[in-house]
Amino acid sequence: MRLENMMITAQMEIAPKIFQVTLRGALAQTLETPGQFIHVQIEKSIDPMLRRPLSICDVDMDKQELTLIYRVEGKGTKRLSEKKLGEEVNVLGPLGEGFPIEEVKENDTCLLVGGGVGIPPLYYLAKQLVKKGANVITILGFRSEGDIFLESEFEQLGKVIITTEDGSKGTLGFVTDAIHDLTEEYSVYYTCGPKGMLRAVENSIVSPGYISLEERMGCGVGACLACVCDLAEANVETGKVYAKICSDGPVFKAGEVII
Amino acid sequence: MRLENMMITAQMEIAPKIFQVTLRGALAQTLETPGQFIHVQIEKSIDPMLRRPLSICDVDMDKQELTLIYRVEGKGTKRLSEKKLGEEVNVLGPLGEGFPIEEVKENDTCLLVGGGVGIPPLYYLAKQLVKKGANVITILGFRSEGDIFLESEFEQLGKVIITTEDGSKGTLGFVTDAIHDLTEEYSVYYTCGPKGMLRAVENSIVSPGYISLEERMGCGVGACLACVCDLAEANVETGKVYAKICSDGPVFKAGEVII
Amino acid sequence: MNRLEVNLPGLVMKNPVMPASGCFGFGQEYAKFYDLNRLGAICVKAVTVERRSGNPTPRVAETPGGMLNAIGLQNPGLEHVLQHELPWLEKYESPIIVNVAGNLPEDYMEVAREISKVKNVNAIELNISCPNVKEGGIAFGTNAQTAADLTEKVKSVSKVPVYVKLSPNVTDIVEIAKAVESAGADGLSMINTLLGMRIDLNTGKPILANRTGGLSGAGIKPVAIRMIYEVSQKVQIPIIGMGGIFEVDDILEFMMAGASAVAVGTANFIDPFACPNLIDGLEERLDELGFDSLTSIVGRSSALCNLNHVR
Amino acid sequence: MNRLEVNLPGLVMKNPVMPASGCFGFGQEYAKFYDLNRLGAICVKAVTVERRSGNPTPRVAETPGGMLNAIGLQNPGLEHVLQHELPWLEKYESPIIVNVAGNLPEDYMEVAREISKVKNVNAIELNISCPNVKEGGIAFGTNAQTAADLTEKVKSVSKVPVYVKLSPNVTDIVEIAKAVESAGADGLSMINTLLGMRIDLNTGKPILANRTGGLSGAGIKPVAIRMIYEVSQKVQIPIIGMGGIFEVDDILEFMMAGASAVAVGTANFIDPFACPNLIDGLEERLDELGFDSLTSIVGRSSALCNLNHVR
Ligand SMILES: Cc1cc2nc3c(=O)[nH]c(=O)nc-3n(C[C@H](O)[C@H](O)[C@H](O)COP(=O)(O)OP(=O)(O)OC[C@H]3O[C@@H](n4cnc5c(N)ncnc54)[C@H](O)[C@@H]3O)c2cc1C
Ligand SMILES: Cc1cc2nc3c(=O)[nH]c(=O)nc-3n(C[C@H](O)[C@H](O)[C@H](O)COP(=O)(O)OP(=O)(O)OC[C@H]3O[C@@H](n4cnc5c(N)ncnc54)[C@H](O)[C@@H]3O)c2cc1C
Ligand SMILES: Cc1cc2nc3c(=O)[nH]c(=O)nc-3n(C[C@H](O)[C@H](O)[C@H](O)COP(=O)(O)O)c2cc1C
Ligand SMILES: Cc1cc2nc3c(=O)[nH]c(=O)nc-3n(C[C@H](O)[C@H](O)[C@H](O)COP(=O)(O)O)c2cc1C
Ligand code: FES
Ligand code: FES
Repeated sequence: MRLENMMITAQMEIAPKIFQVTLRGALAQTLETPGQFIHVQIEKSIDPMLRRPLSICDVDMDKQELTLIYRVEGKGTKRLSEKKLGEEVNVLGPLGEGFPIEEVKENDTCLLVGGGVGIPPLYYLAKQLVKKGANVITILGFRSEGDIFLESEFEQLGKVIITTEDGSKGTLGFVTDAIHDLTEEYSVYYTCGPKGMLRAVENSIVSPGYISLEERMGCGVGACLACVCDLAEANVETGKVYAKICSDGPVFKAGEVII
Repeated sequence: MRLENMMITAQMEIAPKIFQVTLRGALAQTLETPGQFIHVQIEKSIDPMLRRPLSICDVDMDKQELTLIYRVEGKGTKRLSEKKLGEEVNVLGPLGEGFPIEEVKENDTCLLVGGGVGIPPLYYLAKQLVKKGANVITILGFRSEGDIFLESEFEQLGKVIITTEDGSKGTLGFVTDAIHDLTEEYSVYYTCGPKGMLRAVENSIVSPGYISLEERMGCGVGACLACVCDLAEANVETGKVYAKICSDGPVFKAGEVII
Repeated sequence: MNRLEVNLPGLVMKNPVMPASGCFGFGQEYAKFYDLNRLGAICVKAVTVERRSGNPTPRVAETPGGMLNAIGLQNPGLEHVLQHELPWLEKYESPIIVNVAGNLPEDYMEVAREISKVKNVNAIELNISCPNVKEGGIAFGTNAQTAADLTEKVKSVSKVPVYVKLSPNVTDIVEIAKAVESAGADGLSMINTLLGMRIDLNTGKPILANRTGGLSGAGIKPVAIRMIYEVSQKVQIPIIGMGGIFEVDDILEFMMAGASAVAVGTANFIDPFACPNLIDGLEERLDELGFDSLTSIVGRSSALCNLNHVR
Repeated sequence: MNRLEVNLPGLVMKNPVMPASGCFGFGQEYAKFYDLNRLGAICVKAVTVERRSGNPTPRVAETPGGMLNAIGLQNPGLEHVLQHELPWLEKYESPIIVNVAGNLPEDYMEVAREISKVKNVNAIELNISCPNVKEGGIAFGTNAQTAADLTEKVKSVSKVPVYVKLSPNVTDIVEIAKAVESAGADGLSMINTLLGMRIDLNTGKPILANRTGGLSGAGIKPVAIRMIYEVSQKVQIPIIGMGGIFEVDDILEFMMAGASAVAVGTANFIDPFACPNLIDGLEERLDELGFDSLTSIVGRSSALCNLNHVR
């Protein structure tokens, strides 16, 4: 966990309102697990004031570069998208507990299910899994053909199934439709996306899995309790009935927390 | 009176914390009288939020350029000083009633007395007076030798007397000391500077004169009543007992308002 | 039909946007920038019986996300307003609201009586919330009974609808709103400024000569939204909402919270075209969000919350 | 001597800066960033008798110049704090203040009694101002008599000095401050958050699941300064000032207004090093402004105003 000014070394719009940005700084080398996020101060101002949590999509340890993919939602992401190469943003991170991959063995098949801007953290995960010799199947859900991003990148790592809500490309419908149609076996799944999707995915799959959650955040480091979610069962050790998404998550074992 | 984005075409520190900036835009051509000011929105933000009033120091109608000289005081002027060439600021202006020069005739001698960042508006005034064939004597008060600016520029327009509070250059003391020592006759004086100085100048000189006032402003256009000062006598026509510095001023006849 | 139209007691407004009292003088200054007929209504500076000089300067100070003012109800007095300011406004069609202040109930009554007779005055805004004067102003706005009494008195003499302008510097604004409603108020204006102060580190003293001032601007918006949301659910009379409106979305937020129209104050100082720009942006934004009319979104927030329990 | 040192009842502080309750957990998170011994004091999250889960999410929403929170006093409960949180803090020398909350006076008394026995607890901050809970909290802080009664009860069982944390959501904060002083409070903390709301235009509903929340951050500073200025002139007990402290100059402004120490809340979220950075900057700034000690500037503003009448 560091606090560092990182320099923007690349930025482009890869789909409508979806931007990919690359940040350079030593912090990049401290990433521990795929699925961690950074807390970005878009500018030193009181409006926007709070940091914005954004998942790490890819890392280049040698070049000391992090890549993020984000959707322009409100003021903060708008401003970020307007930043030019060479400009700096202050970054706190890497934060949180990412996707655990220790138990994945060579030739295991892993299913990755992502929706919209929940897709980015799955990319570095996929790369790490492939590195371990695992097979990766990825289901990516979008609204429409025009919104698709990262498809070819994932294709280089394994089989990719695209779903679109309007059927303009790939499977018509939601990621869960593609999950049902799936013939392959897999030992574990990893998913990130809107809450509704996560719930549906969790209910569709019996294999063990991991889900990555989002919540509005204050501190990003576990101090303010803005980002809690309920644990399905109280933690026996600590007696805690809740988890902090920023520091206990954002990734939880499927079933561990109530979505 | 216009509202326009003007581009910064020059900016430099001409004395410690004193910056000279040049702004380009059609608004420059609408200046009516020397001593008018512009209300500058340093950036579209809520902090700093209000515009900053700054006097027009010089105008180049052909090039459509305004020059300002300002001291870095707080947040707004600090940010302005950090702006780079090519960046824009939003300008409302020209505002207010400047120094009247209609009654000055050829060969009249005019005394200009300025202190610190009260000096800039006197420069364009001096140029206009010289253009009318008048003689200009300028007394410029600074804290110390290092703080001096615009000396050579004024010297090209007439006699210049420098006073410094520490005596490091020119007359030791205040502008009023130089006024007392003055041997030349003059038909009118114009002054701008800190309130204490304006009071002292008004009390030292019997010739008719004009003083330029400063006050914290809201709107800059006469609507909010932030910037009033008391009239020495109620205006017979309107019954008004006060004047608005932003729209009735910033220049008043000496004795017209209570400083 | 004009989708931006809103109708409030005494006020047929072609759009919901008016300048806030005290931030627009009597209209003459901003008339140099645009046609005042563009405005949904025009709310002018506070008027008192006698001419007032207000507080000593400095009267404004910037704060993070806002500004403090302590103008102190400076105005040329009832007589002058009747003879000069209101006649000048006759050339405009936009309804006019006059903000009325005083030290004693009798003062308020006198101004209200005379002002409301003027043919181009459509409503009165009863200022019981000015934080910058020693007598009158906020003193009437912090106690429900006092506020109600004054409202009743002014109602008894006013020929036009009376909007009571509430102070946010109270423990229970709902109580005060209900009291003035019972006393006959036709509408509410809220919020006036929050009491604040800024100290100049160089002098060690408050920047404002009056020491304290009223805080306005973007930073107070959440307080305004909360109060309007709460009050709108407990009163039947319409609310003119204000406090930190800078952007088109702010207007929608105020209306969803429960305001039927809005007023723009501080934003005029930053952009003289603030009001017409907001009006222009509003129609566009309605399309984007898919709303048929503005009136349909008033109070939408609480309606939705009551329908389907928040999560 | 250390120029930054300030001494308040129960608190010998090497500098006037502490984190504000609720913005620093029980210290463990920020201890990963720096040595907590750098802090003048440590104020921890509100503790209630029972474990609390707080409000549903979303619990925070950004606003212009500030943020709303509606955490709702989530905390692991008295027992857990006694057994885990406070022992963990034993390794630090900085004095510790525990924020105490509850539904009933008896709850407050129980927490205060037990907490104040702990050897590394130096003071209690009585939270009668949390705007995000239905019972207790702000309900105790908006009425002078209720606030005084509770203060007296807690004082009767506390072994350490009691600071009463006041709510700004009141008509007359001076009255409440005086009442709790008479009831035996050793000091005051002010201000807690302003009640606010933000509406999500896309859903039409308040963003916070709790609908309203507490407004903190830069934008509320002028309100805090005004209240501290007013209260400090009417009470003898010291004030811990807070509300929008982001910069070194803000600390000086609070102290000139009348605060004897300060707390930093929201700023920690933007910069985890906010507190140590402010402490570092403070000494430098004292030199620049030519002050010999920090204590000499406390209340400087009103002292100056009373000496030479403002203009
Ligand atoms: C752990 C985590 C990882 C994330 N990763 C990504 C990512 O890789 N790509 C991406 O596009 N988005 C991601 N998000 C969502 C992203 O943080 C928000 O879209 C963003 O903060 C919105 O900021 P804004 O200023 O544009 O919007 P505004 O609405 O102006 O934001 C106002 C406030 O609300 C918060 N907020 C608004 N929407 C969300 C949201 N959905 N989740 C959390 N906070 C929110 C903001 O952080 C800010 O504090 C992630 C969120 C979390 C919690
Ligand atoms: C008509 C007029 C002409 C001026 N011309 C010049 C000039 O040519 N060169 C120059 O250096 N300065 C000039 N000033 C002063 C200049 O406006 C202030 O120094 C500047 O606004 C300070 O802004 P800041 O953000 O740096 O300081 P801050 O202290 O951060 O400003 C906060 C607020 O206080 C106001 N303020 C602070 N000091 C003053 C002041 N002395 N006068 C008016 N408002 C103030 C600001 O406008 C702003 O609203 C002029 C002022 C007026 C009224
Ligand atoms: C400079 C200034 C003067 C004001 N004068 C008055 C006034 O005379 N009467 C009144 O009721 N409100 C007055 N107000 C309050 C505004 O009408 C409005 O309620 C408040 O500023 C909040 O809106 P805003 O944040 O958009 O400015 C004044 C506000 C400012 C900033
Ligand atoms: C997320 C959050 C949680 C808070 N929790 C508490 C609390 O438990 N007890 C309390 O007395 N104040 C609490 N507060 C209020 C702060 O202690 C402080 O009074 C307020 O935020 C103003 O300071 P600031 O502007 O520096 O944040 C909380 C504030 C925030 C933002
Ligand atoms: S964001 Fe503060 S605890 Fe998670
Ligand atoms: S600044 Fe508004 S009237 Fe002069």
